[in-house]
Amino acid sequence: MVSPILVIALTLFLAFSIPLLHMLSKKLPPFVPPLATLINLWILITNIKHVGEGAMLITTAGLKPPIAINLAIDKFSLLFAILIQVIGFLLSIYYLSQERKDMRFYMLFLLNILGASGIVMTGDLFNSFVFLEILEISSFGLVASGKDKKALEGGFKYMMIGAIGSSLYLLGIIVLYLSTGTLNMAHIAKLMPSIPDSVKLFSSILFLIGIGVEVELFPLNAWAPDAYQGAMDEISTQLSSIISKTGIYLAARIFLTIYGGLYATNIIFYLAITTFIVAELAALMQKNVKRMLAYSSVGQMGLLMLILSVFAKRGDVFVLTTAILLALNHAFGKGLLFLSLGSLTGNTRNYDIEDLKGAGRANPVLGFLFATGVLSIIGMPIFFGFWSKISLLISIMKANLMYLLALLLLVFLVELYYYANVIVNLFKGEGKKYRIGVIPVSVMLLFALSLIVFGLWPHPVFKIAQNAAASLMERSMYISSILGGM
Amino acid sequence: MDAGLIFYGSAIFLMVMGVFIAITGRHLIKILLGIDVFDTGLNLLIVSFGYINGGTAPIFSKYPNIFKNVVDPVPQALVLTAIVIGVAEMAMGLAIVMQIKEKFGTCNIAKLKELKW
Amino acid sequence: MAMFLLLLIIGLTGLLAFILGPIKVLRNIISLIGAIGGLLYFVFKIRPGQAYALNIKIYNVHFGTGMSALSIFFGIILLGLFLIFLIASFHEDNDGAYYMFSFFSLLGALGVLFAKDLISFFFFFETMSLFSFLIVLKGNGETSHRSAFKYVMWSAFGAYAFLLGTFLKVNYTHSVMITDISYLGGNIKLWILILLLTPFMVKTALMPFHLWAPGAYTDSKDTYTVFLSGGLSKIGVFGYFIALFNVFSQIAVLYPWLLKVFAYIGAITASLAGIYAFMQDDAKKLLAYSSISQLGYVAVGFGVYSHFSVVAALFHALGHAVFESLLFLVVAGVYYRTKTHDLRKMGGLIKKMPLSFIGLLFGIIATSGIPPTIGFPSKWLLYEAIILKNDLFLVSLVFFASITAFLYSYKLIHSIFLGKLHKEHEHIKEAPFGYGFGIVVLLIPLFVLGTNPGIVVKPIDYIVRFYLKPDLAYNLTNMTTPLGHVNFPAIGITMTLLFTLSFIIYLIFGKSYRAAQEDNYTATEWIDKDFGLHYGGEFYGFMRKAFGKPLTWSFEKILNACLKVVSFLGEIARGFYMGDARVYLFYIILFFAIIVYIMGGKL
Amino acid sequence: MIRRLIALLVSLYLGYILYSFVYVHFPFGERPLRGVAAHYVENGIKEEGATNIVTSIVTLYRGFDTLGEVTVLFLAATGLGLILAGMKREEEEKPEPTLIMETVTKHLFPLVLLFGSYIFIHGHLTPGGGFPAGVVIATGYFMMFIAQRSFTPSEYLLSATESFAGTLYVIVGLLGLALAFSFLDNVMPLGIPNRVFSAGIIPVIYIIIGFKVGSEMTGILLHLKEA
Repeated sequence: MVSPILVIALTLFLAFSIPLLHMLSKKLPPFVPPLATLINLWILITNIKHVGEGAMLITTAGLKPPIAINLAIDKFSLLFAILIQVIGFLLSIYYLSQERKDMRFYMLFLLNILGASGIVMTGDLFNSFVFLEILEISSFGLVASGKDKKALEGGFKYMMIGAIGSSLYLLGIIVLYLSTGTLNMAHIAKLMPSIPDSVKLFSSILFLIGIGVEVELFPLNAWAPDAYQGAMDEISTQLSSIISKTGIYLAARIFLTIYGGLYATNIIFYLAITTFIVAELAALMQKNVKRMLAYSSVGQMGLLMLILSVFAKRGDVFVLTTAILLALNHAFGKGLLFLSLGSLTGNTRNYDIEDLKGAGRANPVLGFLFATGVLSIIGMPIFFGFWSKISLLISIMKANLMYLLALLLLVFLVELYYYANVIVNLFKGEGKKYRIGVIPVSVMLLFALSLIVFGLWPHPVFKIAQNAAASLMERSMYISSILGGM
Repeated sequence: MDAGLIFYGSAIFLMVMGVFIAITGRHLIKILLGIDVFDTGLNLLIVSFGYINGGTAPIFSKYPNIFKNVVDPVPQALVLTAIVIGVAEMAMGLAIVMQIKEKFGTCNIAKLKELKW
Repeated sequence: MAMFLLLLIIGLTGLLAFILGPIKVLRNIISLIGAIGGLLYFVFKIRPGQAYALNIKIYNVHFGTGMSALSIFFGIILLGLFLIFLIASFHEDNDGAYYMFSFFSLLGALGVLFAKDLISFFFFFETMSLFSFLIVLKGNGETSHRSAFKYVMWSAFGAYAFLLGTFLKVNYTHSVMITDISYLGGNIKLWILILLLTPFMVKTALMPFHLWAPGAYTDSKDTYTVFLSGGLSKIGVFGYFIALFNVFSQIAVLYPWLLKVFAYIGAITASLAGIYAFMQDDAKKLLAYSSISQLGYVAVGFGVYSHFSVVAALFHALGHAVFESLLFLVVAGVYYRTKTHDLRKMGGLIKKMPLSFIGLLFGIIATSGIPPTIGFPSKWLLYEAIILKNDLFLVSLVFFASITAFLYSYKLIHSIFLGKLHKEHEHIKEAPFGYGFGIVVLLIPLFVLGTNPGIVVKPIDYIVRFYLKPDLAYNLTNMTTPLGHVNFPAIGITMTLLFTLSFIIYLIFGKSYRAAQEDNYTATEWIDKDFGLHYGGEFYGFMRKAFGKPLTWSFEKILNACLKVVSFLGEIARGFYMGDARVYLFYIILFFAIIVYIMGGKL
Repeated sequence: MIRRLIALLVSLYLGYILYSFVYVHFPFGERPLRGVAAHYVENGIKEEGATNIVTSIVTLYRGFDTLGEVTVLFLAATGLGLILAGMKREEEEKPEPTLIMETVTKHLFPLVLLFGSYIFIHGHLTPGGGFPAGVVIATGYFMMFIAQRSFTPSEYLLSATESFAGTLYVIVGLLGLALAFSFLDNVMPLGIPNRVFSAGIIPVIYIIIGFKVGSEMTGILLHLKEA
């Protein structure tokens, strides 16, 4: 057995050693991230069979939890960890095609992956804060690394909001520590009934704000369109495919495992609906396609949070499965969209809808890729998005929220409206033809193929998602597997 | 005067002040400082949570020691981490501000209006 | 399993056609083999009652496909038309993706026919809409993007309504299968029915859901329009039938007024679309409206809801598939030669394209419902059914609609084939093989079924008998309704004889003579010999004066107003994201304060 | 003005809420030592051998956090370099440092470094440790760039130190994994408490951290100065 802690240790080791490698040869650093993510992927995949019911416990410092920090990996975290590595791997392959002089970019990228993997694997609350900070600081570094006006502005906004958000998250952790005397997630979850209600409520509000910034909930998400728009396309992919998914993981872990059901369910429920509607309406009016995609991303995150809160209202493994399906669809679909949008504009960073006219017709492959992303996101059949959207609607129906269902369908129409507008615009008239390398195209094709193949044959994904959801639901199993049958 | 009022009060006062500065400030550095002040207040608050009446620092200079009344060491360890993280965040923020100054030619936050459409 | 294999064949053929895209010959052969194979497989292998379940465990439903006689009826129409479209489309300049999309749209349509539960119904319905949208998008009209956009929006509107209806149904009946909901209490069943019907009203382009149709029909590539109008709109009819009879069998008892509404929607569609049709100057647009108008009859048939009105409706759907496709095919062939759809720029093609002329002639005869063509039996049955309903207003509307059919039919044939030949069309030839083949093939059922309607009335009756009390007696060539008896071959022969007789009389006694062009006079223009004068310009101009004003009012205006409201909301939403970093920070703090304030009591 | 007023009111309200919440639920100093903290205080010396409990928490019990923390600093240094790279600032006329400054700093610098080293070496015995030590060392360097005319530490060396220390830290952690099946386990003999050579790997880690933080902070200051 290969200890999953190596995922973190080796990634760190490689990230730290990039400057040393750079001194050996200037060509080495770009190959480190693919190598690291590949090794991580291998480690995680070999561990799949070892993760049984409940969580797998990996201690540090030779001490059992809750004394020392530990990693706690159940199927849910394993799924997210693998997702992160896969997307990270694809992106790092994508970066191979780009000329980039600064090796520090690769370090930041690798640390970003590390932060995300750490968050999904850790079993300690404060440790998750540390990894969250690694994730956030590296992400606003990456956002600002575009170094033009937009990138800097986006990065600054993200930094400010992220800083305040994570401070409040920290305060939430401290409040829980003060009332339980421990920082271990499983231990806190076990001691949860002993915490007075008002403390629970207050800390959950603090967590809501801290995580709400990451998962782009309505009043806390104002940074998101700016950061997405300002960042380079690959970074936007990373933001939407890795970073926001990590936020979702954290939300699920904290609100479901630790609190045992969303503590402020109703707040999150209404916020999520508002997020979805506001984001989609804002996207409707958008002329800049990238910002439109950003709003759509925010909207999708709203849907995800909505599903989580629906789950909290009505514990049903199907609802959680839906959340995972939505997350997977969004990770791959939106990633594909951002990447192909960049190529469709010829990397001019000019995303006005008028400038995209005919680009899809002139570059049929890119047009196909972009269209695949769009169709999957809006949930057209034969794409994976169809299953996630249908499952979403089924779970809302199961929760007996028919008015919400009607509302969602209406908003889907709005979503379709702006997406169809972009698609139609891509294929009208004559556009400019762009040269594009083999590596980017093949990376994007991988994204697209995964959407189509699993759209036609969703069974394996369903199965995986269901297992992951089931393990997230088994709260008592999680606790007992970490704390040892207490 | 109540010791709680002094420690908690001053920490929370710093937090409030930090937030107020960050919301109303115009200069980017000022805003960053506001966030830093907020972080400092938070750190102070966390450390003051760790205090236990009559406790001393958790360092045992004589060994083998008798278990004596010490303050909670965990918040101190956490604050150490939080401070470092705050430093890192501030460094990153300053770097961004320096580049903004270079590219926009101003540090006035109201002039940062590139991202609208 | 057979159905699954059929879908697989169609899908794989599409994929192969895409892969072989650049190699034209191979691609054409493969797609032809796929389409013919699919048709043969369908005819010989697929029988009612076959079922295949695709198991997706997580939903706890078996995604079922099942076969009914109705599906077979429509399936043959679809596959046959697809073949005709395919053969004609080889003359156009298409790429592999185009064929892939068209095969996939066929796959979706067939899937709809096979679907046994609402979710897979939706799945295939969306597949069909998606790929036909992509095809419309690939059309070469200048406005094709606009039309495609409208098409997809309307389709999605219908589909989402269907989805909502589905979920409402599942929520109340706990079954996704297409089962009866009439027993549900309260008005929820009404809502479910209406929601489930919406997409089919959109697909059959009933007013006010017709707004996508003229554009989509006009701007898709000519040959695909044959399939789109003749074939895919049948899915709408199919769904309409399913929703009315399988999902809500007690509608005549519970909501008779609703049926009346449906009948009126159909009649109004038929007559208004007819009026729109004869005011068009674009051949395809004219036909698009004509198609809408004809499908209106189908809706009337369903709305009247007696045994033989439904038989008539289904028969008319088949007839529509035959004659509307024929008309579109002829226009496609004409376009292939003349490169125009503009009626004002054509004329006198009768000598150049005789086969097309014959096709169009019988096509419009069928459209107008004159024996011995396929349009006659269905319309005859339909009129009788309406008359038996004693609804005078409905009768007059439907009759009015058939008058418009005469008008636009005449405009079509006159502007294209009669009158004076345009100078630039002097050297054109008959439409190529693909088109001619389609015309000939379509003419066969046009006559055969027009004189021997029993061939199809028998299976249709077999379908309808299951739901409604039969009151129609028929054999191969005769039909007896409570109002009387008709022998179709006899009427057909009589009609043909009369026609021949009058033609002979015209030849013998006709006092027409060929006027030289210079014998005309015009107010301001000088007519010389080089310019073929043809009265296509202001055809029915006086009608425009008569009807034009009220018709400027359009449902589209309401939609635009709605869109404005949504845009306004969107503007507000966008405004939220327009601040600078301080403002965003303030949002967070304010949010925190508000939440704490709301929750204040519990802290 | 009204904006400021609203901002003030909202922030004050938040402060009030926070204060009243904290005051009611966690009255100052009245919390018992419990949970993991009690464990650390009781068993800390026995388990890890360091008399400074905070140190043993930082480096071992929560050593994984500290690894993350070092990473964050590393990240900041890297990100700063990435963002500021290629930025040119026109040479400003700087006031020449006086002779006194130059002479004093030159002699003070080794002392500062020595003090820094003292702090990280004695991290497990006295208050302090790798982080403050690193900052002290960086302060020494900072003093040097301000006061000396032509003092620039080699960026190459800084980067190498930083990297090397980082990898070493991970290797120490992996050593624990290899020898005791647990990452960052204290695999070295604990020795006698209150001696310099005691507490197992804590001093090793703190030395690494001292070097790493020192080089990183210096790097950050260097970048900010040179950009």
